[in-house]
Amino acid sequence: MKKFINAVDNVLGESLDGFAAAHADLVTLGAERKFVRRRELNRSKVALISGGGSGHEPLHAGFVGHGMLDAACPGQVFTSPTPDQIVEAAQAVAGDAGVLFIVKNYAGDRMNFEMAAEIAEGRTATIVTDDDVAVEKSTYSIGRRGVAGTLIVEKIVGAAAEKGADLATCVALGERVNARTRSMGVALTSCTVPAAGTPTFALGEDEMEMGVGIHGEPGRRRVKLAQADAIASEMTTAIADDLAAPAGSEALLLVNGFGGTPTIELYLMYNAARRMLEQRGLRIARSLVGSYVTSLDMAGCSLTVSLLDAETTALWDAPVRTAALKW
Amino acid sequence: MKKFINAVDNVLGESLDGFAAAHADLVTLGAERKFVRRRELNRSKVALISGGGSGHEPLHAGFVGHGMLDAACPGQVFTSPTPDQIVEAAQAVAGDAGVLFIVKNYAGDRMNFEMAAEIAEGRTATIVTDDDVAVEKSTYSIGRRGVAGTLIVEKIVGAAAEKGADLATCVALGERVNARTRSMGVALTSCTVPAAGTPTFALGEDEMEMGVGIHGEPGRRRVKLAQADAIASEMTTAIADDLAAPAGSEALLLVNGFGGTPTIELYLMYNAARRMLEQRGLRIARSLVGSYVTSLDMAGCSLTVSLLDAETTALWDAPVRTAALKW
Amino acid sequence: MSVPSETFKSLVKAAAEQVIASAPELTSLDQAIGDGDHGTNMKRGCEAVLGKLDAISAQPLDEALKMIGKTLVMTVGGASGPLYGSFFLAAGEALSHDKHLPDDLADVFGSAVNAVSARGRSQVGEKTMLDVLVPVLETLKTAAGQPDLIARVRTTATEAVERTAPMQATKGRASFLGARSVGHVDPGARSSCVLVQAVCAGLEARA
Amino acid sequence: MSVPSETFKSLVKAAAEQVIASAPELTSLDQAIGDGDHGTNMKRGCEAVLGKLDAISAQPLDEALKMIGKTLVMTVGGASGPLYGSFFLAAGEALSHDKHLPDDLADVFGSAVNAVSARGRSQVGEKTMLDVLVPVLETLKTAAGQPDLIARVRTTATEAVERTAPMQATKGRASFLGARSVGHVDPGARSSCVLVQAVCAGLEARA
Ligand SMILES: Nc1ncnc2c1ncn2[C@@H]1O[C@H](COP(=O)(O)OP(=O)(O)O)[C@@H](O)[C@H]1O
Ligand SMILES: Nc1ncnc2c1ncn2[C@@H]1O[C@H](COP(=O)(O)OP(=O)(O)O)[C@@H](O)[C@H]1O
Ligand SMILES: [Mg+2]
Ligand SMILES: [Mg+2]
Ligand SMILES: [Mg+2]
Ligand SMILES: [Mg+2]
Repeated sequence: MKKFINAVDNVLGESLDGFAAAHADLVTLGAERKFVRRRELNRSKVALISGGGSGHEPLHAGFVGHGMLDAACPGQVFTSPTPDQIVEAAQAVAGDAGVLFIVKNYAGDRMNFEMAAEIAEGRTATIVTDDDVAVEKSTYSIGRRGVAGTLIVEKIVGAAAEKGADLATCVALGERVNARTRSMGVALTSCTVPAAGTPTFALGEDEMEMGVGIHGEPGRRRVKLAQADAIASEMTTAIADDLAAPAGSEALLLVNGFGGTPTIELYLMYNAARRMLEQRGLRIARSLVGSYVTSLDMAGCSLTVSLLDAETTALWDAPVRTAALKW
Repeated sequence: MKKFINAVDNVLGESLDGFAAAHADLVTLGAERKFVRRRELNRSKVALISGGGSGHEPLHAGFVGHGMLDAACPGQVFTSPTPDQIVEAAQAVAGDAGVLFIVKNYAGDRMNFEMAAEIAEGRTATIVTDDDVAVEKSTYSIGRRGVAGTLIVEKIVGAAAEKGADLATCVALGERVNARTRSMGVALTSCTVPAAGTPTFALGEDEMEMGVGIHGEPGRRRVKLAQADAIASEMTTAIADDLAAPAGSEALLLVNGFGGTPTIELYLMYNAARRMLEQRGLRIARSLVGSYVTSLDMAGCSLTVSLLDAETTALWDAPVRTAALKW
Repeated sequence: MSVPSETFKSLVKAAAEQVIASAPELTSLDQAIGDGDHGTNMKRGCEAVLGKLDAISAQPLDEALKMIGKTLVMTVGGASGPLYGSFFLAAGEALSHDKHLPDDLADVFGSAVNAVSARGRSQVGEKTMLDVLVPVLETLKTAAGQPDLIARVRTTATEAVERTAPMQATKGRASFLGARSVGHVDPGARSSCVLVQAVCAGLEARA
Repeated sequence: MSVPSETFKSLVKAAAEQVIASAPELTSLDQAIGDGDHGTNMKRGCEAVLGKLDAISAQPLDEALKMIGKTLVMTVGGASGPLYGSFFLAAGEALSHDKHLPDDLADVFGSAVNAVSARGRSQVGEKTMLDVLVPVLETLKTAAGQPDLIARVRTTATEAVERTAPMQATKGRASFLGARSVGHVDPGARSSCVLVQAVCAGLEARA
């Protein structure tokens, strides 16, 4: 295992300390590093709180700030945060407008946020994101995973909350965005969880995993390594088939690196995916390319397509001031 | 070789097309993809042009835009651009205030920019960046390499040029920033140049290369893999010794990933480096953490420290609107 | 509810230590069909319990079990944290409401298993810890009062773990693997078995 | 200056093809002490020259050499692009100024080598292409007019390449390696040798 770490048990704490110090103008760390919150609070708005296992940086702490999240609760690597973290984050940032939890659809995340919601005082609501088309909804009762599309929900709902939308409006908006968002991921290599010390799975030099999530879990199928166009074609087809959007629909295309894939390759994938989606009749009106929802050091990427309308486009474009997204 | 590519010869072109399409609001691509330039030109200011081999994304094309570069010339992977690219970029963006070339100190980059300067019409000047302390200046007549500190020169001089500084002022400022900037890099893995198809060097599971540049070249010493604190200590010591700044000096700390290192580790390194630099009496007044000056898929990072004064701090803070840096 | 005996303390200690010792195995099972953290999660939780063991053992038994549950909830994270946490919280809760050990063991264990099922919205057959916990509960019911109860529980747990291998997961992370989850033992089923075996071994040693 | 003969065209073709064939070797030499692109760079440049070979050969010899130089400058990039480009530009320039082949071969070659040295701010002994080009120039001077000139040039070039191995680089990327550059042949020295050998082989075949 080749990583910049001191001891496997301290990875998260040291990294969070570094994050908080580097972005002290934007965020502060809660006691015992239970959460990261905005430095300047606005308790009159709906408080947006997300969280999940660590190892997906900059998700979620990198999205804390004006126009996006109010707080984020980082769990251990690939491990949901615990209810006390979530409850204390809510206490720290929420006012009378209530708290909205944005939760990726994983058993652990859902149960921990659910326990937190049971304990927390004041009004709470929860949006569960489940954008991963690699998981066929019908077969598995747990439903689809929440992956990179979560960023889009957080940005758009974050902008609405910043503008004063109430809790019910935020929930409805988040559910609408989530329902119009689809992702699919592919891994060229496994990642290595620090505490495990070895790669989660072993892939041959000529193999890749199609349909992976963001926790280093193996994908749906192990297939032969293919060219970028073939990969992009399989992914955009799965996404576009599932979205079934009318021709001419406007969309946001997010090409997301998993941590070990360089920018030059992400833009190449963007080029392929954009072309293919436009051939399917979508109009790519907004774009984001970078490593935003990662799986530690995994080489791989995901494509996310989110259908836009005038309202969501304006909310996407609205100012945001976080460590990882700024405009 | 596991990469998202179609054919090794098309990597650069397809990636540039994707970059230009994703950031069409900010940049456009020159004919034959010879350069990337700002979409909105301002020909009354000094034109800043940089360039170099590709494989360092987002450097330099990601820094084209308001407050930073006017154009960037991407060479093939790790290969300097050719003089015609540079000359045509200058023609496309420069006005009467002249052109400033920002060149990393590599034989190839220097010679190609030099030939371009010989051919180009109008006033030109050149700043050569050489911030890499891994290369001992005295021993090698070619001097030190230009690495991640180049970003800082481009940002600060870019802000000055945007404010209307003339060519001589930009040159003096750039040289001042470069003279107060030091970097050092470490590689945990080699990168793989697409056209070569195999890693540039082979490292054992328990080895790392200390003092690497950004072209996948081996470093100065191959040593045993160490903990983050030990690595940060060697790097910050080399940098701080060389800078020899008076106690209390304000500095910008840039922790830069090489492409294959995830954000969680970069913040951990930031945490270690910041602590050590502050112990040496520096005050870390500004920070940047991310993969900005990369070596394809190399796992590794560099630390850069740049001394700030009131003027350069204000220029660093000045608005910037590029694909990779925005505030 | 009386303060738990030294036996309780030593059983908790043995169970926690056994899980900690099994952490590498649990992690490697989780690497195969999950995300490779089950061993680390359980280890973190069990270490926290060990760290508070004196305080826990100073409580009445129902409160002691709730404290274990709370500690697991606050330290384990992931799916297993709320599930094991709910298990012990519910067990303690049952004891607070007129249930007594050892007579009501099957009842108390049943409340705990129900809590897991409710929190996880899951049932037996979905390739989870329930595929050990539910068979163990059945044995506690059917063999209650029998002299070979402990031995039968041990056999049940061991066999139940193996029976998760051919199952296809429909809950938890492994469900995302679809048919690829078949052929691997479920990590949570294994950790449940480790806990059950450790408690049984402790009871046998004192018998 | 007259239009170059068919011999010129076939020499350029042979040299370019030889470099292209050597690209993998040049790249792997550059992986050891550089950045692993010398083969790709030279291949790209030589393919561009081959693509324009008819147009090049239709020019007077001096212009033809300058066109080769320009083509290399515009397509090779890196350090080798401006250096080989300057080499051929200067050779053409020399021929435009009262120099003639074959009589002034050493003079013309000398101007070309000086251009490399000037552009690279480098000298013999720094572990670069000059460590082949300069010895070849010496042989062209000392053995001018001798019947075994070609054979001696070939020996010189081959031996000169090997002599770069023990050198420590002080120019180019390899210089950043410090003492670690010792023990490897310089990639640019090898590509110069390939070019020289290809031209010599072509001339021998026609002799
Ligand atoms: N809904 C559920 N019901 C019961 N058990 C579950 C459920 N989801 C997961 N599990 C159990 O949790 C185990 C995984 O725990 P762990 O690896 O610690 O958490 P995570 O899956 O969040 O990484 C699985 O092996 C399974 O036994
Ligand atoms: N200053 C110089 N003078 C002469 N030759 C040089 C100089 N710098 C580099 N070279 C030659 O160029 C070769 C490297 O070329 P290449 O790999 O194509 O470019 P780069 O070093 O930019 O990657 C070296 O092996 C060396 O022979
Ligand atoms: Mg987990
Ligand atoms: Mg090069
Ligand atoms: Mg797990
Ligand atoms: Mg090279």
